[in-house]
Amino acid sequence: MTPSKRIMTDPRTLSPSLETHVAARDETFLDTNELVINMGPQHPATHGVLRVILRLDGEKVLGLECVIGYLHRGVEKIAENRTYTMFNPYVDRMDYVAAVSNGLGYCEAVEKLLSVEAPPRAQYIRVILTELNRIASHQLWLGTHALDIGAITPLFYTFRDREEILKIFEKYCGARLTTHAFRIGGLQYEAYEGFEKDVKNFISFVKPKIDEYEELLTTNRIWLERTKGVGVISGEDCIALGVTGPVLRASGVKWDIRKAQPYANYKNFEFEIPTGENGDTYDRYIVRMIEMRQALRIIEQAVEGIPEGPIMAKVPKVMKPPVGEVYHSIEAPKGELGYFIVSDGSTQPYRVRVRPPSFVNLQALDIMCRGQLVADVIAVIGTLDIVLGEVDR
Amino acid sequence: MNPNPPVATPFFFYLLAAVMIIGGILVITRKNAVHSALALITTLLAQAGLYLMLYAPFVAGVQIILYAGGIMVLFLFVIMLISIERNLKERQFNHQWLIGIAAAAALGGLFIAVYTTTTQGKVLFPAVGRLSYVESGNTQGIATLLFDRHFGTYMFSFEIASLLLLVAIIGAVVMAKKRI
Amino acid sequence: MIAKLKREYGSGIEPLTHLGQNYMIVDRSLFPEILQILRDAEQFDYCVDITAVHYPKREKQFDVVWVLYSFARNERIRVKTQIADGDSLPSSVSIWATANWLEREVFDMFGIKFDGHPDLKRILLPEGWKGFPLRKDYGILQQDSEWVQINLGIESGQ
Amino acid sequence: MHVINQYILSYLESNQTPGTAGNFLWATIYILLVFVGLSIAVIAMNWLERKILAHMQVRLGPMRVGPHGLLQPIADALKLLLKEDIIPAEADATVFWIAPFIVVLAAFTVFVVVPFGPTHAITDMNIGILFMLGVSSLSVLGIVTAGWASNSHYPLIGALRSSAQMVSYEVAMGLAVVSAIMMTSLSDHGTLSMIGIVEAQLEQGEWFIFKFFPLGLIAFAIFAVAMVAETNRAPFDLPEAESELTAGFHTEYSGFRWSLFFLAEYSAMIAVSSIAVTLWLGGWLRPFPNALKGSGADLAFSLIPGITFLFLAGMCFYNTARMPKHPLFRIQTLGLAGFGVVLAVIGLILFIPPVRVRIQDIFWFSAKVAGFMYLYIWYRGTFPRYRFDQLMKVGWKVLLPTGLALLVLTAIVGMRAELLADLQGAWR
Repeated sequence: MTPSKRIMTDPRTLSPSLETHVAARDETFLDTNELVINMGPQHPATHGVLRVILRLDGEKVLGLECVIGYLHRGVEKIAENRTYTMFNPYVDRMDYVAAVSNGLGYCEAVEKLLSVEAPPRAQYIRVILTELNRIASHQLWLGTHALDIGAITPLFYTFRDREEILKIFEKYCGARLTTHAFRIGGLQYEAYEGFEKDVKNFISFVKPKIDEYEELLTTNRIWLERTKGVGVISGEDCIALGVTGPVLRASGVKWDIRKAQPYANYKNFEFEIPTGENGDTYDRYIVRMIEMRQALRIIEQAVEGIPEGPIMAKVPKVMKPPVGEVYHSIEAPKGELGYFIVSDGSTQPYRVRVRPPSFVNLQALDIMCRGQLVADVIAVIGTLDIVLGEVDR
Repeated sequence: MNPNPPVATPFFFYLLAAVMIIGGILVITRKNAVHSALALITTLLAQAGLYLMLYAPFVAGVQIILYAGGIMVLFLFVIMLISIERNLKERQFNHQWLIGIAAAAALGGLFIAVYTTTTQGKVLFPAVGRLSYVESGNTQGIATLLFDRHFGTYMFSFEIASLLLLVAIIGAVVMAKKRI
Repeated sequence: MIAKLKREYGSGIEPLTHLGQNYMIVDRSLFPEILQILRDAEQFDYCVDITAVHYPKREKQFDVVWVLYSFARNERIRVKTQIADGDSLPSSVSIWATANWLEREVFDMFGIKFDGHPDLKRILLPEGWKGFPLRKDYGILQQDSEWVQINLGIESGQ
Repeated sequence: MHVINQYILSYLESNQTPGTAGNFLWATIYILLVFVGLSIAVIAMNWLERKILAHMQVRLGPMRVGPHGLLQPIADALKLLLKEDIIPAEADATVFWIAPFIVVLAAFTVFVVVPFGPTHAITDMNIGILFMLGVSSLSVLGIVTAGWASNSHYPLIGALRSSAQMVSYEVAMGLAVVSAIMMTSLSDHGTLSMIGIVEAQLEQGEWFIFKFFPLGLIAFAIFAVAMVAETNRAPFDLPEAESELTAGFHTEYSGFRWSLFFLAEYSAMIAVSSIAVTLWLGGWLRPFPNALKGSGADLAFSLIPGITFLFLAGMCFYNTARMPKHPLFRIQTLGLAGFGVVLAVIGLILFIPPVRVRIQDIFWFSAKVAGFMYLYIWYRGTFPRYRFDQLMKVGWKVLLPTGLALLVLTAIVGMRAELLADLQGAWR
């Protein structure tokens, strides 16, 4: 990658306040051109309480503004008032469809701050659970995304198969969604009896199911027409806008933190980073489908090689990390999930900043939708794979 | 052959005519354009009923499919796009009462004159004459008039009319499109 | 790289490393040139995050932190500056488009103004909310009860 | 007594539709029968759609109200009737009130000319197919006014989409219909009458779908696509696209008014399917009316309706036997068995000779329509939704030119003998 010299999307034109546009509307009698329409916060396709103010020319989108914060719970403020251990369950409530990834990021960040490392056995189980969670997150994305575009059937298929993953989670830690699976320094629970068998069964179960999803969609003419060339974003624009995850990869940038700056023990596993070429909705779909398969590949390797040993590193009962700060990020299903933790030497973090992938990715909605039709806005919101719990925190 | 009691009774005529007139008045008096359009649709449907009374079902069908179902939908389409609030504030009448009344009176006088000269001593609905036209031959009859290897009298004019419509369509496209 | 910058700007830059992560404390006066240089000359083309930390006891109350990443070098760096309450910073939106929402969030949570930001307003909290929640003097149970009462028609949102 | 006899019974021997025979009593009976039958069909369709779609999507669908959720549509209808009837404050109340009635009226009126059998139509109009197209095109008025009267953005956009979509696809639909009508003129004379069209197929010895292969098939395909668009169903369900416009033109409607839209949508689906069946699939004709002639074949085919019902009854009994023996399931088991008994009784009635002869036309017609209904459900389970510009592209750039070319080709192929004669004449 060379630093791009050309001017990318002019940042100043991003998300301008729409009120000015409304005021400047031409007040002639036959003014049929501009329509300002409010989508959400209660709307079936905004995946939660996202409000999008659209400025339309007929059905063509001239610009849009996202209004977020309806689900703001002040997670970062809560962190400052809890101990490191007590805050751990809260991170599950941000990206609640990928709670395991959130937990992994937080635990690793605190471990870094404490300068401890989880033992290998814990690392392997962490990777298995995280990758399972990636598949679950992508499945949920696929189902809802296809539903937004009008195909209702994939939703039920993906939810049926996601159920198997949630069952494994439930058996492992007793919770299905907000798992709180990891502890700082390792794991609290040893893998249950038959965990490996369950995971292996799941792999052989879900492989043909992914083919099944693809059969329904990949070559479906209407699906192709609805997704090809829709919501195109270039790699340069992605980088300028900080967009990460499958969206960035679909735009042709081969970058995955699991490879670039390996955490956990991802460097021990073989897998490929899928990339797209056109950066459109279809490529993002393909990239995520391949990612599911690659995740299976990682799980396969991990489940074969789980070493014996302890699952918890030596961490003090009362955690008082030395004064300092750390930024640690992982590749969550949606993109780069970062934790910036400042410690003042006490039991509570002085400041926890979460760098949420959904929040940053959502910012690209504006330029991805310009010039597209209303129906494409739905497709683009779907393809960005945002979770409002994480956007608003 | 046709044991049906005739539908072309004065009762139905007056009913449909009344509907048409009321509809017509509503079209020009309603301030809300959508209401006007709906009234116009009622008028057109009543007119289709009159065609049926004349044993011209094909014309009635075409009236419904083209005017009520096609053109009026486009009217509504355009009206709906126009902001209603502003529309209501507009003055609908351009205060040409005198000319309007004069024209209406002249037209009414003409009707009365025609009526009195042509139906002297006769009833309005004669039992014989055109009304005995058999319904079941109407559509085929029109087809024969328009196109037949031997009697296709109006073939050329029909095609000319469709050509005119084509010209109108192209004209509309040229005017509407900023860049061709 | 840091050495070069250090040579150029002298005392304005203080490079540090903690737990293997590089960061530098940059003087307020060097903004925004330093960010522009980092992006153009040093290829830090991806602005990961912008955030702030509040130290109420310090004279310069706020640390504003840019987390940057370079695809070419596969390297992260944090740029930090200290400003006092009420001070503003030049916006980095023209350098990284992604700074738009990130700066808005910093403004929303800490009340730090960014000059030249195209649309600086609250992002997560509603317009018209009083107070900046992530400042240390803002209690965890605190809320803008006036706003809540007017807009939601309830006594308290808790 | 004699008068009544003559009035009521003479019709049964007259072999005419009541409209043609001018028999008001029988016309009223037929109208009531069609109305009731249609309502039942809509209810059944509602249940079937939910069940079939559910099974396509690896779920069970309604299971609670009645055995296998058989009473679910009735429960739904009751719920809808009891719901609060909301008229939005800013809505245009009059138009808001009228709109659902326009839609329902248009959807039900078309059944006046639908021929369920050679005499099983309310009336046989000379302009039958034109009447059907014309009246069904009126339903768009209801949708447009509903969207406008709601005074809300989503319904308005839904209504705009709907009107543009329906007007566009009517053109392609009309062209396909004309090509079928041209095929009727190959009998002694062409006709627009629905009964006449089916009789022409009987006379020419083949369904129009196979006529001038592949021209008939293409015309049918055009119609089959256009009719899905006309009825606003998936994948052309943009006017009510849930993920974009919440519910499109009927977003603001609730309770009874909403159920009228629902009723109209399903009866419109049945209506356009009836057109397709009449025009291309031989209407009420049983399979192979010409190839397998004779009383034996007649008898065999006339037994099929009864056998079908007995088969369905058998399925019910089989599942009754499979029901869990838990006391909680007793009512369900009884209900399913009762349903099976009803089906079996209907099946047995269908074996009685006079009934058999009169009903089998209706059976074949309904079976063909049911095939289309299944297609509608299948589409909904399989396809994503088209985008609006793509929908318009399909309508204007694919279906319309194909339809026009098809029309010309059908004319040439149909008149090839005369054309050749003319050419030979010109040559000499």
